[in-house]
Amino acid sequence: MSLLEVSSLGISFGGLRAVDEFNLNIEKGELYGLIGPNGAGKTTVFNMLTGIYKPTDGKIFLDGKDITGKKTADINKAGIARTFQNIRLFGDQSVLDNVKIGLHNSFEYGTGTGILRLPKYFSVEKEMDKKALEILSVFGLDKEADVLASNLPYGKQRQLEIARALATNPSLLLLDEPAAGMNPNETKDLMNTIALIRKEFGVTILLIEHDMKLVSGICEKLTVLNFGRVLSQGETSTVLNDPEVIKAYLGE
Amino acid sequence: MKKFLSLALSASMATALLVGCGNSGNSTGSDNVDTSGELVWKIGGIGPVTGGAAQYGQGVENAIQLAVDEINAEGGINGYQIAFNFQDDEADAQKAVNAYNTLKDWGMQILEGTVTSGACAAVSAETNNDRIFQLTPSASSTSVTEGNDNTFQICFSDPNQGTVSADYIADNNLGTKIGVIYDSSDPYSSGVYQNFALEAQAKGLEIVATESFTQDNKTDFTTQLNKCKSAGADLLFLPFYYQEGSVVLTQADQIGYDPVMFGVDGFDGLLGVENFDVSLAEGVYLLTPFAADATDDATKSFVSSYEEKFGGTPNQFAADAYDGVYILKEAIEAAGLTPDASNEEICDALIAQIQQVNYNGLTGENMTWNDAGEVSKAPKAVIIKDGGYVSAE
Amino acid sequence: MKNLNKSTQKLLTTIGIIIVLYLVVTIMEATGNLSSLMGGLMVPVCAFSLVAVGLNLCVGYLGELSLGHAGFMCVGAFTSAFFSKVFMNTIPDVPRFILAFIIGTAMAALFGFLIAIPVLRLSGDYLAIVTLAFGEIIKNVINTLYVGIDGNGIHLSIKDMLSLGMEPGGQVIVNGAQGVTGTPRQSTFLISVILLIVVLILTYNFVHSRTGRAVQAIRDNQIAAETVGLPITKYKLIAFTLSAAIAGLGGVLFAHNISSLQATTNTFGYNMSIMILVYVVLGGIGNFRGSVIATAVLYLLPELLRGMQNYRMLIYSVVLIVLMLFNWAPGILKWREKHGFTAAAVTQKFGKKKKEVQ
Amino acid sequence: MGFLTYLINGLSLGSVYAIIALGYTMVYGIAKMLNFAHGDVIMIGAYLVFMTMTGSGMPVVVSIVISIICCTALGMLIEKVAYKPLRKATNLAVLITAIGVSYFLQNMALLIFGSNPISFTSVITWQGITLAGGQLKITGVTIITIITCLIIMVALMWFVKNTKPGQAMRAVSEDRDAATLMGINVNGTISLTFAIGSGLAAIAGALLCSSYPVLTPYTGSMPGIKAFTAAVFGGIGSIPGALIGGLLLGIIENLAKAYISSQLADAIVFAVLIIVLLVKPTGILGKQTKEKV
Repeated sequence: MSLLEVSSLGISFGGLRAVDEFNLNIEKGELYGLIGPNGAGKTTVFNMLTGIYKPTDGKIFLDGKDITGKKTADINKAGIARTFQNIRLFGDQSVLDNVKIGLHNSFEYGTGTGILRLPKYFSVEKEMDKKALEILSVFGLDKEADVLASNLPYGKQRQLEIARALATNPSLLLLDEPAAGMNPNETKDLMNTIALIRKEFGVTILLIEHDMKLVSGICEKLTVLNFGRVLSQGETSTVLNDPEVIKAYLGE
Repeated sequence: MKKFLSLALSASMATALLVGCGNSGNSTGSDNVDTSGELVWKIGGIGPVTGGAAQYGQGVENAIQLAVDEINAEGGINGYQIAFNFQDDEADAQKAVNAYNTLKDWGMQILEGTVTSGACAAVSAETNNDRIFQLTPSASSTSVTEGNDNTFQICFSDPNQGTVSADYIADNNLGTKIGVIYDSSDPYSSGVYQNFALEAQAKGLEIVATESFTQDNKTDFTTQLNKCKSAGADLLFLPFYYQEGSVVLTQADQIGYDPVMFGVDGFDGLLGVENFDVSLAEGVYLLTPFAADATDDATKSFVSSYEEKFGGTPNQFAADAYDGVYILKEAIEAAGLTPDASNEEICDALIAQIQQVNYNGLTGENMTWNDAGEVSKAPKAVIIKDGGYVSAE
Repeated sequence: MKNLNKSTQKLLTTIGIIIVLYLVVTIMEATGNLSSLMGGLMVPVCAFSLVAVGLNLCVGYLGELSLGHAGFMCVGAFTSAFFSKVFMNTIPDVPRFILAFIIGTAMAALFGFLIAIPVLRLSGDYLAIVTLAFGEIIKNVINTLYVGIDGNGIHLSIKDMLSLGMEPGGQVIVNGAQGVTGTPRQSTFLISVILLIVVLILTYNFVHSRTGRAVQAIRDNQIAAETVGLPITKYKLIAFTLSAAIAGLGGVLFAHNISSLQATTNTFGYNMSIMILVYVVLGGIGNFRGSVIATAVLYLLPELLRGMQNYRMLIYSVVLIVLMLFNWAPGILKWREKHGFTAAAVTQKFGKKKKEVQ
Repeated sequence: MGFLTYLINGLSLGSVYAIIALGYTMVYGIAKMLNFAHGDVIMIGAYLVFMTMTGSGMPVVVSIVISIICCTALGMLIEKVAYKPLRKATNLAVLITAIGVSYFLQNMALLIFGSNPISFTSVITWQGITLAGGQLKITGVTIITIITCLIIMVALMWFVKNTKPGQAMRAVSEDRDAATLMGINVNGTISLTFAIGSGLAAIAGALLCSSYPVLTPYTGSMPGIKAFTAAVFGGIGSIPGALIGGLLLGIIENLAKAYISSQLADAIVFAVLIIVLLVKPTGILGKQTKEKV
């Protein structure tokens, strides 16, 4: 059984059909790329997968469970985490707290316990700190744990966003243009990081990317979107050599 | 940046505390001396001089000042001059207590105030506790005097007014179907209304419409008036202040509704509203102990010196307050007090003495007080004719 | 102090300052040096500080502007005053006062909760206007609320006293616009200070707890908060309810310090809500210490200006405008930085002085 | 017949709210701030009309024009001194400053004009029309207020749509930064908005006090809040929304007084407002904005 199974997903905004007949199967452990020209509907697909938009048609199954139209928070609990094209960190909080917010659902104590600082508060907080630092150290961010998230440099903000997403313990991680705005060196680091987190966290990854070098370098399979429809789908090398894809990318 | 603010603020707070200390220096003990070192009476006043009820407080402040100046010019009370200090309470209970504390720091021995009922109830609990004699010119609610043996009223109380109004209307057959409009957010207005309704029931008057408005909704009375009109009310009982009164009269005229209008003492001042078309007030009944255009000498001299000094016509609040100072004078003289007495001595002496006083003033003849703090004067109904008050009897 | 982070230090200094001020005031009072005015202002300052802290929780941490917090204060004040008055002669003072606090706070929390359910679906200025509307509704209803007690139990009316249908000898507790009079006066400066410190600690704990982090995450970026699995509504509700409860607590304190309680526009209407918002904004959004200090200063200011007579409120308004410009206008902030009027520069000076003294 | 009477009362009150709400909505739409001092500018405007017309015996039109000029200047002055320095600060800071300005104007008026209420002479002498054999009466003030309101609304909409400064206003209200980049004088545009809003306040003041003829330094504050509510009701920032919101608010208020309870009229009005906002979170004619992900 596939980890993610999307069938005939579609959405309309007013009269405009933004995504139509979108199908996708991702197996557990895969690193999957979603590419396409600007405005093809890639982020819209992400938004539907994470419940930010309610799809007009189609079904989404995660690990065999129907998650179509569910609330974003519930979809996260079911196992999908994501990052954003325009970074959305909790800017007024420390790097550590950003990750601890990601850990929110994995560690439990009540509001009253927190306000009154009952013994459980201290033990759970301690564990949370430990776990959060563990995740941060994967990204080499543990030294900046006390820095305000908005004060981090751009590249690190992107990494922190991934760290926060991973903290929610997802089975599927959606990365929306993780390399956007990065220089070639940073991109290379990012590729390593992605490879590392796959290994460390055993997470399946679906990413949107424009950087072809990154895509062809790490993605095993690809789906190409154009004007809201799937143009081509399959193994990376096959898809990238598809004449339709080349045509769409280069323009005729 | 923020920190700087908090530092600056803490600094100013520290200063504030110091200022507090400074004030307190001359407040302790009974060294009631003025700047020249002579013993004086320290009389305090509290009322709203800013905020929506400012006109009532300002009238009271001015009138007390007037009376104090007159008495001082004549040689004071028992040979001692009066020092007068008036504090703003914005008609708010907590602010009134703050104002009271300010006056206490100043060394106040007797309080003439506060002007509004809600604020007065809060302050009278304090004066009772501190044993400071209190005489309120215009706070008419019973909650002001209840349980406070040291608080006396110059105006008639809410129950008194409500009852007298209902009696007067019933006895003189002014109307058969009565409509009421009152301010449901105002203690004074709803207090008078309650007692009016009770007495109306007892007297068999038929109230066909009871409408109200609130402080937040006091510009448009046409709907209330229309409801009273369609209920067939031939008399409107209007227990609220003249400011709203002038609007009600104007709007009733606009919709062509002309019942008998019956206001209580709050209506006094109606004719003094600047630029008000007094023809609209023609035939309006109101309860008042005071009429600014009365022809007796006392009233005339009060009104003329008030106008000369402060401008504008004094209203009933002012007259009550003016009387208040003279009542205090009479009681103090009868008790033979001097300012070196302690507040408690003054308070106890005045409580006993004011019940013996029989005072003729601007706002009534033969005023006496009972131990509940109420004044005996009977509210008199007057009717407005040709832009002036005429006794309705 | 080494292991404590900055915010904990800040909390401790705040508490320290409050305790020192309390001691100073108490000593002054004991030695007869405290003016009655200052003495009388202490409890209201603490009460309004509490409400400001509550509102700051809403504005600063939940990130939503509420213009109705005086309404929650009003609920706390009236329910507790009602309770205290009803049981004035049946329950001893101390347990009754404690119960009054519990009841007032719980009722304010309940109202906060009920109001939050619809309100939190909105955002920004629309949310603000709806909270204002709720505050006005509370005030309006309390002004027309009549509750009396006689041999047959409790009577309730929202029309007038007569429709209570009371037996003779019954007691009207809440008398419409005339409000509640004769509430036992039990709030003392000591109780107020203890409450204020406790609330400051509890709010600090809240902000630094799992729930508090979630609330701030929602404030910073709601969509991101959703994608990391935070139930938005739940946490907004918790924060808003807590905020209302603290305001209610302030209301209880206020009500038991004054024997005449009316729901006027200035005490419990939008004017007061706005006034408290002024305290919060001037003290610093999200800065609880600032709220307390700003409340103290701004509440005391008009009282200390009493000497200015009729000009006092005018001066107050000018001070308000100038303070706002001084603390918020970008141009002026830049000027201050240039001329060393910033926090850092001033604290440095202070710090140096301290060292010299030692 | 009763219902119609109440409806007309409501319309009359609503038209006053609407004309005040126009000022609120203009300023909010462009400067994105709640100008709490607007109600007090109205009060100043009314005093000016009273002083020039009743006090100095000038013709109605002249005194209104003087009042408009003075209020416009006052509005621009307030904007320049109190709001402009805070243009880049948080919205809340400006809101608080506006409250400070509101207190300032009230207390200034208290010192200058005194606390005694003034009975305002209506600027409209026309008695109005009587329908259905004297059973229904619509006062001249009501009719004139509604007409004035409509004229102002249409004029404003035309101005915003067809003139250069109007288009600049729209641009600034859509996206201030983009407008700056396009070379639009944002500060000038906002000043202009305040000027227009305050000029309208003078007219609103004259009409408010003609309908409800009592003038004190606090006359403006409650109608100001109500009109602000009306503006939100109709969708703040929308010019026709202010008209619809104002009229609806006036009608609801009067019908609530007439048929439910005059004590609870305020509560009912606010309850209706809440319900409307829950159904349409940005008011009746407000634009729905959604955050882009």
